[in-house]
Amino acid sequence: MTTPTRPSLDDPSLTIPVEHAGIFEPIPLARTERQREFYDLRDGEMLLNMGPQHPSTHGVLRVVLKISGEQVVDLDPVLGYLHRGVEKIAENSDFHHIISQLDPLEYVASLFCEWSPVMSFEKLLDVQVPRRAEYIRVLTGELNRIASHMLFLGWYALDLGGITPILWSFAERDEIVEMLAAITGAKLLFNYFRIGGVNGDLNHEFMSRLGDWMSRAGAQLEAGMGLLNENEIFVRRARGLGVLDRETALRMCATGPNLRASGVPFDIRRAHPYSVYPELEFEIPTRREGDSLARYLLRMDEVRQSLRIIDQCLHQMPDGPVMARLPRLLRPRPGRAYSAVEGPRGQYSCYAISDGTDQPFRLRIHDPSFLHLQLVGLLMPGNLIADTMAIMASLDPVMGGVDK
Amino acid sequence: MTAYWNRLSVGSRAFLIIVPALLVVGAILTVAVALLLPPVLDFLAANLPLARFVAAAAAIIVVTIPVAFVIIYMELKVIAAMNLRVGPDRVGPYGSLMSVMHGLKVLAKEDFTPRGVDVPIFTLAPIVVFASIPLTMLVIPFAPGVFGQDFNIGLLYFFAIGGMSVVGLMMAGWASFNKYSLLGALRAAAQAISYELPLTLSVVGIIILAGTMSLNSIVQLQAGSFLDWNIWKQPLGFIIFFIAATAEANRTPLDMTEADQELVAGFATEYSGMRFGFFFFAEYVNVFVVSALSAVLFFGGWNAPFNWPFPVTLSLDPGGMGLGLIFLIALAPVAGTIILGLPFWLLSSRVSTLRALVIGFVLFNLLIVGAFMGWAFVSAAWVSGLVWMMLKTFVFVFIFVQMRGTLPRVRVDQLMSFAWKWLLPAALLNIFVTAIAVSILANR
Amino acid sequence: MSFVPGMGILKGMALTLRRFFAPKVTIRYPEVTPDIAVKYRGRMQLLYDEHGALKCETCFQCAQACPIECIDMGGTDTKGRYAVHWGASETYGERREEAALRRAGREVPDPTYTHFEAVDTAAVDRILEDHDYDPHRMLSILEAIQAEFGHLPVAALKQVSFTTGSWYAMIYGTATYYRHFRFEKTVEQVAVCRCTACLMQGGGRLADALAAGLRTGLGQVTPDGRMRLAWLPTHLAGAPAPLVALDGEPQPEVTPANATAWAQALAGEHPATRTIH
Amino acid sequence: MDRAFRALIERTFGDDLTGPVRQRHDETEMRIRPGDVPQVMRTLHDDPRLRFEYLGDLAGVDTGTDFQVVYHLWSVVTPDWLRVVADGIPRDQPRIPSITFLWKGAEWMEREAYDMFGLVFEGNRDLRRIYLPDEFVSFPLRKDFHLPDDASRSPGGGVRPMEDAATPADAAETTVRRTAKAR
Repeated sequence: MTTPTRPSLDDPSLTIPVEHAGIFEPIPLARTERQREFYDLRDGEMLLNMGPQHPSTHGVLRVVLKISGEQVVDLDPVLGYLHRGVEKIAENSDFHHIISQLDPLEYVASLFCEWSPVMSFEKLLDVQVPRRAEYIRVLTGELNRIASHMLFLGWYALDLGGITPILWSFAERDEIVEMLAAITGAKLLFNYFRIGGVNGDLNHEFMSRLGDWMSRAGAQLEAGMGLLNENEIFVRRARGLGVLDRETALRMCATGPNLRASGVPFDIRRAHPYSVYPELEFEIPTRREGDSLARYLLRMDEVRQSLRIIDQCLHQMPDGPVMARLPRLLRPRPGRAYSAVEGPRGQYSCYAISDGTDQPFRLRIHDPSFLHLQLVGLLMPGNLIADTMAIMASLDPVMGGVDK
Repeated sequence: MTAYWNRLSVGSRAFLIIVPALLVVGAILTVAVALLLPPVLDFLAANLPLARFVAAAAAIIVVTIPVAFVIIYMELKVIAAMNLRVGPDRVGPYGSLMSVMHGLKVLAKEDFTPRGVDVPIFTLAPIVVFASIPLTMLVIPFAPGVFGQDFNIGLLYFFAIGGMSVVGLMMAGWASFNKYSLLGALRAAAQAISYELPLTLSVVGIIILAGTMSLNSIVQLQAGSFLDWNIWKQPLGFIIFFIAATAEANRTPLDMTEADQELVAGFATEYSGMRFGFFFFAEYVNVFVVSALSAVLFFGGWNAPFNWPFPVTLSLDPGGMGLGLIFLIALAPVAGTIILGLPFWLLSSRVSTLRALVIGFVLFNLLIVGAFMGWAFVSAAWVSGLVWMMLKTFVFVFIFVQMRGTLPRVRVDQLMSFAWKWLLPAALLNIFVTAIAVSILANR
Repeated sequence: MSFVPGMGILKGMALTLRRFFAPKVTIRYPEVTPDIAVKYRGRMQLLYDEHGALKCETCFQCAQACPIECIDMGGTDTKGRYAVHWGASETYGERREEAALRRAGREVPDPTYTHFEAVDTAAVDRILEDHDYDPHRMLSILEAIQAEFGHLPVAALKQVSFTTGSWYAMIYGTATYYRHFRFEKTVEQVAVCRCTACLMQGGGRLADALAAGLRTGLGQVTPDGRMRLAWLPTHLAGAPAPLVALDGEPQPEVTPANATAWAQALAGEHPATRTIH
Repeated sequence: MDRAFRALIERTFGDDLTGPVRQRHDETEMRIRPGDVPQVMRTLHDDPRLRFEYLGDLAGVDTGTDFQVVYHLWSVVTPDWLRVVADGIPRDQPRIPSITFLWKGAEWMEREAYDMFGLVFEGNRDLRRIYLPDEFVSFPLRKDFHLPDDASRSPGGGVRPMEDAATPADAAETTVRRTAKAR
């Protein structure tokens, strides 16, 4: 491939002027087939630029909508506003530092984007993690999953125009975040998992907060959902919106709740068990409809399952150390390791290559939000502008993970 | 003379200057009033309606802003309470000055005109929107005798002027040169067209019952206990009216025009400063007006919800007391203050004398004000009417606010289909049933 | 979704109405402080001992351990000469390129250690020979060494200590007691006159401007160790006031207004002090 | 690790394999030529004995000398992750067939690989920059691209804008920081 020459922005040959809304608006030069197909407008079609300052694009996302009237014909997401090049950063910092660098990827459920790299590093180092550490990981992870789903509930309701549920779910999320802060030491970017264990054992504050919350969690969560689950307006809007069938979901590499809502019972906790999930009993909620309502209800079912898992963790918590004995400076043998965990949005996986030094030779982060955002372009056409954000919210992407 | 003047202090110099000046001005004013008052009074008496109209219009324009402030504050606090928040609690006691601060903020902000907008229309739109709302308030009877004008086509006038605001929204959306604004304006137009019909048809039943469109007479026909209200005669009409009015006032769940999750701010996207403030206030005044209208039409307006079980007549003739009145007026504050403050001073040793006196003074004033208000409420009909009217109105405002806090937004096509497929047939059905019932009852 | 139309909406309204009277979760911050978890990592603070003395001794270990370089430390060495920074070094203009070099594994010219270079001990031995290895004549020994090398190389002092058997600390103390001893090579000396006339004419402002321009303090050397800003002992004859002398040469064109620019131009050639904005 | 599965892989793709089928922990790794990717993937996807319907990940790798594209697949027939490594993609001609005909969701992952490594996936109908602006001309995750902090090691020295169209010839040895011992 020949190195392309650097184009200049004010080069008129790079923009196709399109007569539209009485003015000429520049449209980028179509580089690919898809772009060419997207950017030629027929009569009555116009481009609507949604974001990156739009009130309800989750994170900093820009979506170019091609609309005719209120109906969306096609759309083209534009990413990269949060791109940090974290994979390059990871290649330049050693294994301990990488964990804290990867936290901000999935800033809603950041324990999971620590979990998969940590697991892959442990594979590289052939470390056996103590069982208590594994249980603590599962416990905190499920708490974080509930927090993330609560946030999803609020976001989704907010994008449908209801302003109350997000604050109720934030009240829930705040309790969870407080108790996670009691054990991890941070509220948002818990830099908690370590290679070979976790940073710090369960402490009394965490346990007391957790017990206090667990005693009334179920009722509170149900009350929070009750505002939406029976609401005609909400159900009418969400039902049959953005239907994703089984084959398409598999072809589009959808994972997590979005895949399960389409009838595929694929959950890495069961499909490819890791940590101590084989010892815990819980169900994989699955739904057939594959529409927004199914995705919403499925996540709410997952919250209930997570409560079960937390209960079992607290009962089966073994004693012992929470950190494996490791040297301070980690130099794993040259090799490759891949590990995937099931996060609240699906499969977080990490592919690490070590060349014997204290820094990974290559670290590939795979984030589900990235692929679920890709689904929007598939589900959106034919719907109204009002549903753009509804569908996007039902897929629940987090831009920090999308842009890496 | 100058030596004497130089020896004076500043205060006394000011005194020596100001008092004669005041005397002169007062004398001139007295002469002017004595000369000019009779012709002015004659003129006003000659064409009283004009004077009344001017006074009423001015009063209403002035009243709208505080009303908007109150409703904005109510929205802030009520929705906050429903969100388990506290809401504004820093500006003023319990944050009660928050909406005033909003007003000052929009006044202080830069009034920005983006490039490419159609400037005259862009500037005119907020005025049109804001002007149409107080105009509708003109025909609403707030109390016996307290109304701007009593047209005999009051209801028609109300809907006509209320529909005018949509023109302003269209102007704003078109002139803003912004796709979001354009979509918002188009939605506003479609919504207005769809919901004007059920809104107007839903009150036809009441017009049939009342036989007039004058809101005053509609209210007077509902006099008596709450059993005489129209809500019992027109339940379906009220539901239709309420839903349509929600859409008319652009309130959630039917606020398509500024659906901020979809269209950033709808027609108001490009507006800032006081121009945006006009939209902002117009929305809340609109809520007030719609609530007032539903109270007037269906809930008996300024009629008390029940007849007084026993007639209360407070005949107080202060003039009869003669000289005693003077002593009373002179002594009452002192005596009241001491009497009311004494218990605090006696009961708690931590209350100093001064504080006890202050407490007594405040209590005394509250007592007097309360007594006066009660006297006014009982004896002056318009006061009680105003109180009942405001109570009913703000109940509806509360319901609007609570709906905003509770419900998600309806999609625009669902909105349209709901209007045309359900509300319109229901309104027609309501009319037919009412007409048939009225004719049967009339023939019997 | 119930079968009665609107029932779900009414239920929702009832729920919000109940929550309307429910206790609120807001924490009014300035009055009510939230209970922060014991393990909370959110705030970095320096610890003080029971006597109120700062426990941090600027060992830079925390800053080095911070993976995202959010800890930024600044300190000076024990003699208050060299400002040492650690942290997001791109924020320190004078150290941007050093950061790049260090991360690239290259040698970073560090002015702190320039005077630790080896010197030929023959000269030192000759000087000691003249003073017949007498520690009591340390002052003249040191003056002779400074006359020899232009400053006091640490290697020479160590040689002196080793040969005469006097403690290095004593020698160091002697050398630091007298103002006219210098430890760092100073090629040029920028001096500001401190006579009353100059101070009246704005010598103080001039000194400040020069210090800003050279990024150093009075009596200290520039970060690249190439220049030294000092007080001039006496006013040079026939020089204007306020007076700046560069190696004893009066610079009449320097005024408090243009002193900073002048100093920057003077210091500007060396890459270590070039700022990249 | 699943020995039977390893035997099955060796039996199925005898001559396609360029290296031995390695297994470590819960991963099975097979290496193929980039040209064979489509038919190998189709076999993996369609063959009833190995029904790899779930594409876990698609990653580009710069070994310092040449490029690799690594696919991770999941199937119900084996407890292992299957890692398919298409290696030996030359630096000057980084071309490899796309797999969007099987998994359309791989489109953006391939875009990302193109964005970061300059790998050209033939058959991807939307192959353009996804994270970086369209005017960007270099490929950040290549080993001869350096963060601004590594500026002094990168050609030109000193702090330079992250953009550099081509690497100078004199910087050829120094720019490749670490060649892969991991291969």
